[in-house]
Amino acid sequence: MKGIEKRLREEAKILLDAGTVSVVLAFRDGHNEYCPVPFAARDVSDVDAIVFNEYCTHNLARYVTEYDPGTKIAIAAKGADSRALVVLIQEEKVKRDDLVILGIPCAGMKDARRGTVIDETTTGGTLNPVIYDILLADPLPETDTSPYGVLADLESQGHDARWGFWQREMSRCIRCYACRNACPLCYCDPCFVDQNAPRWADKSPSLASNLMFHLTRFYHLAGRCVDCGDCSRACPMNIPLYLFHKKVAKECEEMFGQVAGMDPEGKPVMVDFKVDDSDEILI
Amino acid sequence: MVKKIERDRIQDIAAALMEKGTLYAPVEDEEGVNFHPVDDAARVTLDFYNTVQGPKCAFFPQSDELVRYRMTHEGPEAVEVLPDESPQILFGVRPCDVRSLAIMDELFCGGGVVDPYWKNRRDNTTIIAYAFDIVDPVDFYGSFDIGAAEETGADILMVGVGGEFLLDARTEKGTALLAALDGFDDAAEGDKKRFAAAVKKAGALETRRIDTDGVDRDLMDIFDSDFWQREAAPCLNCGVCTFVCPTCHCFDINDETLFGEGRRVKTWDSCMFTDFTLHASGHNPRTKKNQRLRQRVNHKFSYYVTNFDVISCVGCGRCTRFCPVNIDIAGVVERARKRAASERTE
Amino acid sequence: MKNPYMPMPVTIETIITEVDTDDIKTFRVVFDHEEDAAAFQYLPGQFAEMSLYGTGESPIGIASSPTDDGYLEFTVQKAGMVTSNLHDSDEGRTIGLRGPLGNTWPLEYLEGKNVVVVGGGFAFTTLRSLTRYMLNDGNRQRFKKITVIYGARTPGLLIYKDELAAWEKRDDVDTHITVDQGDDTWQGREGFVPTICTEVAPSSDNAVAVICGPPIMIRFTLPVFFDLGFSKENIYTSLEMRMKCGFGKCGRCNVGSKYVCKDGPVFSLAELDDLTPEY
Amino acid sequence: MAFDPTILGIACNWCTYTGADLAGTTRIQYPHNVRVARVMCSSRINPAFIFRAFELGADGVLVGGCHPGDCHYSTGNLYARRRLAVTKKILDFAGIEPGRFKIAWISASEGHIFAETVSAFTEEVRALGPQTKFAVAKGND
Repeated sequence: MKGIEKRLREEAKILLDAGTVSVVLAFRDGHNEYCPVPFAARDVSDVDAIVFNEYCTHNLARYVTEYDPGTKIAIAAKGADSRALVVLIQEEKVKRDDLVILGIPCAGMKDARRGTVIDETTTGGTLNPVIYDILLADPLPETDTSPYGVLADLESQGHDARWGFWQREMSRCIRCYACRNACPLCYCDPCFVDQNAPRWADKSPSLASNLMFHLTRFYHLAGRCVDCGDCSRACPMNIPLYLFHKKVAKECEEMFGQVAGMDPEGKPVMVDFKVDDSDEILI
Repeated sequence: MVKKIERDRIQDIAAALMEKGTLYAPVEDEEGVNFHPVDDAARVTLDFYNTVQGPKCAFFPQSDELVRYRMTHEGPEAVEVLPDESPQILFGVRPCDVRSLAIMDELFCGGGVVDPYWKNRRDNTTIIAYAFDIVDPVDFYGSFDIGAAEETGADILMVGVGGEFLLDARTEKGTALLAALDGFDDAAEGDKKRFAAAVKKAGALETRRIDTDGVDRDLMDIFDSDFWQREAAPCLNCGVCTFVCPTCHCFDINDETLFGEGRRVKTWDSCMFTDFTLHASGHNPRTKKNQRLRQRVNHKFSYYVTNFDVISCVGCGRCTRFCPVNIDIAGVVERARKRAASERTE
Repeated sequence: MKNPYMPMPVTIETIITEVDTDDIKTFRVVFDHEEDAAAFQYLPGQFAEMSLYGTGESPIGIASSPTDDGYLEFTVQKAGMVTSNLHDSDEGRTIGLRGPLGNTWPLEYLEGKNVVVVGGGFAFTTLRSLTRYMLNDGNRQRFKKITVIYGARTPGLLIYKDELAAWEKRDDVDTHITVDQGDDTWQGREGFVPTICTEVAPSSDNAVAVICGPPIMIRFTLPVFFDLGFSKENIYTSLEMRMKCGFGKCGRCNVGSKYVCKDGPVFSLAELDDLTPEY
Repeated sequence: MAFDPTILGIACNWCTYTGADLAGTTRIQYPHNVRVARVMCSSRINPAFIFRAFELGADGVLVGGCHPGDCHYSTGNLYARRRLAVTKKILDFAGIEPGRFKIAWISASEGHIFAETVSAFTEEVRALGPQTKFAVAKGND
């Protein structure tokens, strides 16, 4: 990790120095070493503040859409971040040419608040960036364990049991929208849930309105979610949103034979179709 | 009057309290320990450092009914939902959170219009504070002269000593409640000494401190500074900080109608949300996230001081602990003050 | 203890549509209950929350004057959910009202002074309340010279037409009505409000200017009054903000430490200078 | 008395809705349980409509569109097929029985098929009983 940090600073310095980019998205130290803060380095003098350690879990692709179109951005991208970037490129929220992707192969990242190691149970487990301009470390061997294994238990349950599970989880939601706002792919303005004509969901955090929000959001991320797990890590109420996102991703993969955020040339499955999509999927 | 009870009889305490009124107490749930209206004494726990959210839910629930209405051909029939007046007990509140209630009182029933929903619940609630015995490095309540065993604002102060909880009533309300509770043993002289010792020990606990003297003016000085762009850069504009905060009080008023029947509710809102200040015309005075972060910090450390002569923060450390991107409000304030100082010298 | 969140029932007595765009209507409402009417003591410049169950509430300036007995008037522009719903109402509809809210035009300060009232478009509502109040027989002698300068984009967009005509006939008020763009029926002045202010050139001697209008109008009118020698202490205006509670609790209409709903909406330019520029 | 399900039908203007008309004009008997809402194309259906329907107490939702390839807008129903498929999976995983949500391709000339689909679906939903999950959450069953 120290090596990556060093390389990150070097590359950032070069890029900012040469004016290749106007901002480098990385991390700086927070109030303690377990709490790094996403950081937009705009000047060579900022570079030394850049850090990278196993707690730098945030998906920096989240910030790319905040900049004016055409802004040249360098971004420290872990596996999932790079996949999110791919989707953003597919959806023309950012141009590939405007990005300098500093790819970071990494494993064993840690969720400081929960004291857990982040692996394919809570994320897609993508260890290596799928697109990058500069790779800051040697690629790691990808694990062959399926990110969907964790679903087995819920899938095996009956509908009532599963409803009971989500009822318990969803009724805890306080509608702070951390999940939505941490998500690199939730860039709608305004979000459907903030519209008041029509009002899709009440503002009170009742189970029903929480479900309206979350189910619709799960749908909006179908075939787009890159399973970075940021929504679940951001949630103050520990709602395992990743489970639902994984399930939808899995179904999309099985039905449409495509994994989200792999090919910048490709199209997200929900804005695409095949004439010979089988009607079987409707049953 | 000091009373005592064994730690493992926490459920008995809860059960006893539930007989005296609606009990808001720390309950273990998936998210961690949090305040909930208790229906099952067995779920109450005191095995926590601090709760996920502040205790404001006992007086200012996230969704609070104001009016119920029915649409008829003659027009709407509205029935006022009267503010609750039944007795409540707020159990196991950390001293810094107890202080937050006094701060909120300034707004809701200090000067000007009184909010009956807040006031009634406050008047009818007995507060049992629970002293800290350790310090989390994130907390900074010491900055506001709040002790780890502060009794100000509490009706009863509770400390854990060895295998027991010792409770000492500090107000008439507290004395009345404590006297009426069964299952407690009267404390012996030795217990009273142990209580005093525990309070003294807790008093010695030191949190990190920020210097808040003159912070309100400093923040005004750097209002237009680019400081805020830098500080707000990582902000996601989610509402976590405001929803876990014990002193954040901003709310929305919404009508929730279904099939011709509905309710007008007061729901928590957040100055971090983009549509918080959005006018119907489309104009929005705070479109940028640096303006919104500045609003939250200034509201607590400057505007509130101007209006009520008290900082609207108790240093509980929740917003820092739960911020998805680790923004630390204490750090922001300290850097803001440095910035203000440097601008003065320029 | 009176519940400040509970609206009082009022009935829409008449709906006046006088502009030729359909997005501005004046609603005259009467209280359903005597005690509510008695409790509703207001002064020009204040506003109230108009409340429609199922839709919500919207803060609207009071366009009638306290000297008008037995009714209130609100001139509402169709903008959001509540105002649109309100515009769809028929006479006789029962709605809710919370108020009066906010501060008032500085009536005591205005006493014994010359008052220049400058309004643009539909932002004239609380100024109309003020002017009606000052021109009332019981109050007129409390104020010296009253000058009213009011403009709209077209003749069809002028509100309170009959009243303006009446004022023009009176000799105790100097009324100047203008439109940016006249039509073949228009006999009156043409020109933007700032221009007319320059022409009328009200003296700043012992005078206070009260200005309300679209931001663009305000921006160009203020320099005129500075040139005429008006100090920032003697120019007043009224702010708009998104509001919910209307009495300084819900925390969204603040400009710095001031809440527009309770410390405003009326501020002098001098006061505005002390506030953060977030409005 | 026997449970009488409330079912929301969402039909595309060009095929299924016309098919429903045909069923009516040719006097084909079918259950009254389905309340049909007309949309211009099955691809206009926002999955939130379906979630909302269940939230507001529908026991079942039936969506009808043109047969793939016959879409009045040529490709609308091909998008809709993917969207509705995902919607169904989401409801399923959330714990709403998939049997409560049906998608059928019914052309303008297939009045009898519309009638048969409605009858069959009504019986399926009746067999599942009242939808008390989402609906009860809203305090409205």
